[in-house]
Amino acid sequence: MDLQYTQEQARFRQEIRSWLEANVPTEPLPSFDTEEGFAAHRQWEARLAEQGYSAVTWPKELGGLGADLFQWLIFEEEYWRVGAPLRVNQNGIFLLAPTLMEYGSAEQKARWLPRMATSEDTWAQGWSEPGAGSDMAAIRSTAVRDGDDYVINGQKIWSTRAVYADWLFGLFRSEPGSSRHHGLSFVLMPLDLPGITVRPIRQLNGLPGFAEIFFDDVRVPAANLLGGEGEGWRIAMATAGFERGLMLRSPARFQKTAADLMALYHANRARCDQDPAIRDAVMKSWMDAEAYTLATYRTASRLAKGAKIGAEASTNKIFWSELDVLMHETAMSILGARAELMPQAPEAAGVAQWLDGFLFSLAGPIYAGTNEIQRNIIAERMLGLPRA
Amino acid sequence: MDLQYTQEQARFRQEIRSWLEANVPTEPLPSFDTEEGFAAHRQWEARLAEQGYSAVTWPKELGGLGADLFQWLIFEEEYWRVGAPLRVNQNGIFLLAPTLMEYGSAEQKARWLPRMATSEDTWAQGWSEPGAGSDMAAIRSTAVRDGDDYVINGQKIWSTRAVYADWLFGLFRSEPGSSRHHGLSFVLMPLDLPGITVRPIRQLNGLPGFAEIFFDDVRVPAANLLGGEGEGWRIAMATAGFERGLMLRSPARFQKTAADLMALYHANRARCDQDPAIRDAVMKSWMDAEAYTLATYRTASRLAKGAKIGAEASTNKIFWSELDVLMHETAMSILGARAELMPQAPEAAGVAQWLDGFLFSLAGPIYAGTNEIQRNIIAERMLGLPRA
Amino acid sequence: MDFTFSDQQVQFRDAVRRFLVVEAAPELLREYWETESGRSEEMRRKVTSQGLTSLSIPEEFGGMGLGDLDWVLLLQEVGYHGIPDSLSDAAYLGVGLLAGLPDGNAYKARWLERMVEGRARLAISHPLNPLVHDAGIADLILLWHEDEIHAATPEQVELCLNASIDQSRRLYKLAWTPSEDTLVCGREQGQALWAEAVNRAGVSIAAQLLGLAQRMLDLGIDYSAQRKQFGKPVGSFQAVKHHLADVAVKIEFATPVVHRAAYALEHGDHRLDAFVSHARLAAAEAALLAARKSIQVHGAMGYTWEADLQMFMKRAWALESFWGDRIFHKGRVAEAVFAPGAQLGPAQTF
Amino acid sequence: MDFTFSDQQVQFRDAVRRFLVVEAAPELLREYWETESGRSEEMRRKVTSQGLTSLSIPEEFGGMGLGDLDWVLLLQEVGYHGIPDSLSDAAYLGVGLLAGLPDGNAYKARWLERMVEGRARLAISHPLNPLVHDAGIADLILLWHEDEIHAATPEQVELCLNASIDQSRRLYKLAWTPSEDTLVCGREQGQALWAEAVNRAGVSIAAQLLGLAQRMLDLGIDYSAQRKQFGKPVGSFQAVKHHLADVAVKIEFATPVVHRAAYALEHGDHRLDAFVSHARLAAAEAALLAARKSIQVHGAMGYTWEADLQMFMKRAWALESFWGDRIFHKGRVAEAVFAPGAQLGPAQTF
Repeated sequence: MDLQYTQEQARFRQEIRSWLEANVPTEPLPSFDTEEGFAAHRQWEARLAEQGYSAVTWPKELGGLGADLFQWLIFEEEYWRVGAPLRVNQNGIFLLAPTLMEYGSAEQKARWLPRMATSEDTWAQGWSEPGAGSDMAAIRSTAVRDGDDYVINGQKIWSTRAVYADWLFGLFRSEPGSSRHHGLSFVLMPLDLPGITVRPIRQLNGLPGFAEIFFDDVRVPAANLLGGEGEGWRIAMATAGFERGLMLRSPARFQKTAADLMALYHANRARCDQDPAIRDAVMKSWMDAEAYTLATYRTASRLAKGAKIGAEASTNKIFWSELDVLMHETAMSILGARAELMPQAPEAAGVAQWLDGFLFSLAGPIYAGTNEIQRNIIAERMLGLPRA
Repeated sequence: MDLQYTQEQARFRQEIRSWLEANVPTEPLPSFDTEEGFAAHRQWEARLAEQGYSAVTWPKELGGLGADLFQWLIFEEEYWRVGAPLRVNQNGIFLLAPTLMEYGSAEQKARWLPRMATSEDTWAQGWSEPGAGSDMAAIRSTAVRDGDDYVINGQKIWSTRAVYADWLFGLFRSEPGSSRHHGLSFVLMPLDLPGITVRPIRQLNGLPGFAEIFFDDVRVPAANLLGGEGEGWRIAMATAGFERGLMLRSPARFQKTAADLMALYHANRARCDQDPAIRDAVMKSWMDAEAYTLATYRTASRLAKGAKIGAEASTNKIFWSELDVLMHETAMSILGARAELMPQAPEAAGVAQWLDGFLFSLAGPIYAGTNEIQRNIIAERMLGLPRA
Repeated sequence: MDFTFSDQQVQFRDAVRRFLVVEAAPELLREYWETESGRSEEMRRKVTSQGLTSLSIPEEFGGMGLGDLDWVLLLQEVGYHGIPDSLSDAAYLGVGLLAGLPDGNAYKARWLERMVEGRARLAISHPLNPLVHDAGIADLILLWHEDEIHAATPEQVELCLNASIDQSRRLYKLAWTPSEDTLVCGREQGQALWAEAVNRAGVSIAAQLLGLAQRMLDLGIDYSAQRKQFGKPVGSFQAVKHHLADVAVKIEFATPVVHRAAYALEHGDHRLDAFVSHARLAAAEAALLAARKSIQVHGAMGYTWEADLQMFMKRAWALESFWGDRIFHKGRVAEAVFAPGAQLGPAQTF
Repeated sequence: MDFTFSDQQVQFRDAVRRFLVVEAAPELLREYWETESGRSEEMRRKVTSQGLTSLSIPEEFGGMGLGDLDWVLLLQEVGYHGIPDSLSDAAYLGVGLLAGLPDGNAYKARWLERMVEGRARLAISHPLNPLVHDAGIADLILLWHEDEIHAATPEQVELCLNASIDQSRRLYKLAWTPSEDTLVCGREQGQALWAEAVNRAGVSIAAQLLGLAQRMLDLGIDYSAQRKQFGKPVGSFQAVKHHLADVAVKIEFATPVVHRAAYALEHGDHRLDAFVSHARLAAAEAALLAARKSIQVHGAMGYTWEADLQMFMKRAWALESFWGDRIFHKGRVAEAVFAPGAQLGPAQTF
């Protein structure tokens, strides 16, 4: 065990820090769930890409830095430390890309990854369907082979970023009459194809953060299949693994929130201590953010030694999502009467991010597999308890 | 709505208070899970009975005071206020008696209730069996009619007080081949009958607080059946209702614990405030004990107007058991290194009751139907959610 | 000793419920949200014709002279149906302040009568609320100043609108200068009236939070009973059942605490502050848990604007800090229970 | 940067585990509980022959010279198997104190060598512990006095036994008078050694609590997998699954916190106090939750003396307040994180 950074890692951190401090937008960008915000974030991603910073873990030839997981963690720490913008293309870079790297052909990688790194192509995911949420294997949308194309029909829902994104990846039933996780294929397609209708869905904050997507005889070339026909489930599970696993929520994000919460506490110290639960929650927030960070470095170390991510993915999901709710609920109670104010309200100046963060934190225990599903997975796969 | 006591109620309280203050043992009695402790508690019950205080809600002719529910609540408040002994015969007086009053014949009441009031007869319950815990309908012990007797065979378990008690009441399968809640009968019998073996079970604290009971061709006269043959389930459910309901845990008990916890907090104030969670828990304890009291007065008012106890029984069980755990866990953390000390340890002087209370509080969410079962009941019967 | 409501109180509550079920359906509330004032003239006429605006106005002024115990049941319905704060602020709090003024006070009769006729919107400014609800659309703003009561019209003050996550709320930052012309009532009487107003607001909000908790629970039950996953209704999974059962337990035990606070307010009790704040905390705990659990059993649908749940969650979040946030109310309970010699044990409740 | 243990460390841990599985079965622990000393000479011989008593004794004194990172894995096993505190107190904490003494100190060589030979039981008295574990059966008691280190034999002090709910513990109230004869080491050196001992005890207990949490979880899994209700294994009910999954999550995230504390202790870190106390809090939270959930899934059986669970619950409850209770450790973390200018954000962990 060696819990010190190498000189090289320290140098890497220094590089990232100086560039970010010089280049991070001084004003926070508008939400990427608005049209102008999406454009602004896309520009920012392009700026990052010039440095290979948009996808540091990718090989250089694909637009990355060939960074290892520790460098990735360092990058994330610096990124959150300066409060840089949220990553508008994370569906692509953090969820799809690892899968593409593992299952994509050389042509497919060359075709999609570089444009993803620069966010010339931004990506949305198409997992859920009205009848298939937590129960993903209930997917009914079809992709039927017809000559060199697949013809897509059906409907997807809860597709984040889909309102403004360029491309979609998702699971479709390619074997007619197949059931559950058999006969599914992993398909990639541009969202401007004829026959595709995107219906925005307004979120709690009123913005169209996700969308419903309707497919009406959409023709997609067979070359857009990732892996072989019928291999979709296995590939998607890998993606879901990444999603619940290391990449989706880097610890730095929660360390930043915990530190901001501490600052909020100090700024309101006298009031806060009328409710002793606040001080306790602020301290717990630091401890849990720290624990999540340590656990992630441990996982990274194991992966570096060739291990695979197992049920940690599920324990991670539960831990960070509940921590995120705790921290934002605590901030809400510190803010009191100011907590309800929308970002545009004059009196919300300086604290507007907390309400947005609170609303978003409520999605944590729900998306990417509800925490109830995660607990089932832990109980059955990790603890070996009998299925119902 | 009128939240004031009548003059009569105030007078009643005064009577009880003066008698208790004059008569409550100055030294706490030894645990009734020891032989001498059981005897001492039995004596105390006899003292109470002389005043009609052992069963205040019973009619005078049966040894009570004919008190209504409000007077019962007042009695309990005064009883806990002075820290009077635990009720060794509560299985009889609070669980069996209400059922006897409702379903027993005149002869049966006259035979059992007066001796119960004086604790000449102390009672144990025989619900659970090794294969029938939360799932009481899985009972297999049999009571087969043979002439004027029933012949009892089988085994009961988790029978509290059974080690020293005189009598047992419980459910037995009187219809051979019947299943689930059909064909069960409610039987009462002395524990010294030939063929009965009582095996004490040691609890966490090392004392034999409950027992396993084996029945080997035990002959019980048919006159000991409560209600008709096969009516056992309906009658037992009523008892279970009482058990989870008003009688088992009077609010005064938790108000006393909350007040003692407050005193413990004040006595250790400086240390306590190093852990802000303690002050918050102490305050919550008062609020919840108060809420439980108010809810009980509301229930009593409804019953006084002819309503019946419904699913409140289940919400009560969850609320008081979790409150009891919270209060004792909080006391444990205030006591720190002294918390582990057994009552006989010199250094435990003055705080010994907290460890015992803590251990007992852990049984709260388990016995009389686990809190998981209670939540199922609430969800299905009160909220109307579909059964699995 | 009787901890139940009279048949008359229950019947009146039921009548108001029937009225609101029809007149305050979620679709309508959504419409009001989108309007600039956030209010509907038509709704207001109906509410007035139902007499809801004159419930606590003394009979000599043409009102029904109802008390806090009558109100508390109605306010649970007001919460359940997500009625904007204007009704309770004006008809319950505002009227309470006006009715408390000494007879002959210039404002008393005039504004009470206007309220009866439904021709008065009242807003109230108090230091517990950094922003003033409805100040921009009120006919009269009652203003706190060093425990004096002042009054002004929107034209006489400087207003700046602040948007709330609860779009039924119209919050204004307010600047004004107290003067002889604005003075309604001096400190001596004002002090008691304002103290009572804070506790009345506490009862009002606690009762509404109870109603909101029940509404969010009901929405969670309905959704989880019809929504299917893995071939079964979501509501048949034990985890979902227990989420919702926990909410039911919280509501069950918060309710009598709120009713006790209303009783203490109507009859006066030296522990009133602590009782009201306890009610606020218990009801808020139930409502916030209901929001957390209901959105969880709703899944992604609960995170949308389409699902009605969002309107009730947002009301609960906003109300929790209205007229005193959790910190304030915990502080008031702490003052009472941690006081040396505080009477807390058995036999101390009533 | 590498947050894993060496193969050697893991293999040694596995060897110790194999040893304890055989030699420290619950039936045996129950027997020791009933004996007067609470200890077994035979067990002690075996432990010594395994070299467990001389693990951290410097090689020049015939020990293995292991460090805190080697120990932390072993201590999780010690906790998992409910080994009485004597082993860790003497072989880890006591030896740590003795080994820290300046060379040539009269006590150092003598007692370290006796430890190697398994001829020494050590007890330690420190103000964080109002009672002294093993004081009555120790060969030497190391005593704190104003940060000086003193030593005495049981005969030289006044002892009064206090029974613990954890019957493996032998706690004594102790009275003695410091003198030149009892002095081992002065304040200058003593201060640092005692400070280190407190943190070493913290790592020891945190690691044992982790092991205990895992043991209680395993017992809960085993029981709920075989115990049937309503015709199904209890463990197939979602509520039971989620109880146990919650415990697994707590253990998962407490573990690296404990390992980081051991690392900080071995390598020195100016935030050591906070790291160790954080480890204590995280491990205790996992262990206490494991006790609550495991007894709950055990049902009535969990409330009995017969079920092994009770032994591990009681150890967890006792250990949580040994060498500093939750109040003490929360206080130490608070000191660090609430300090003005404390470095808490991203990039501050290592």
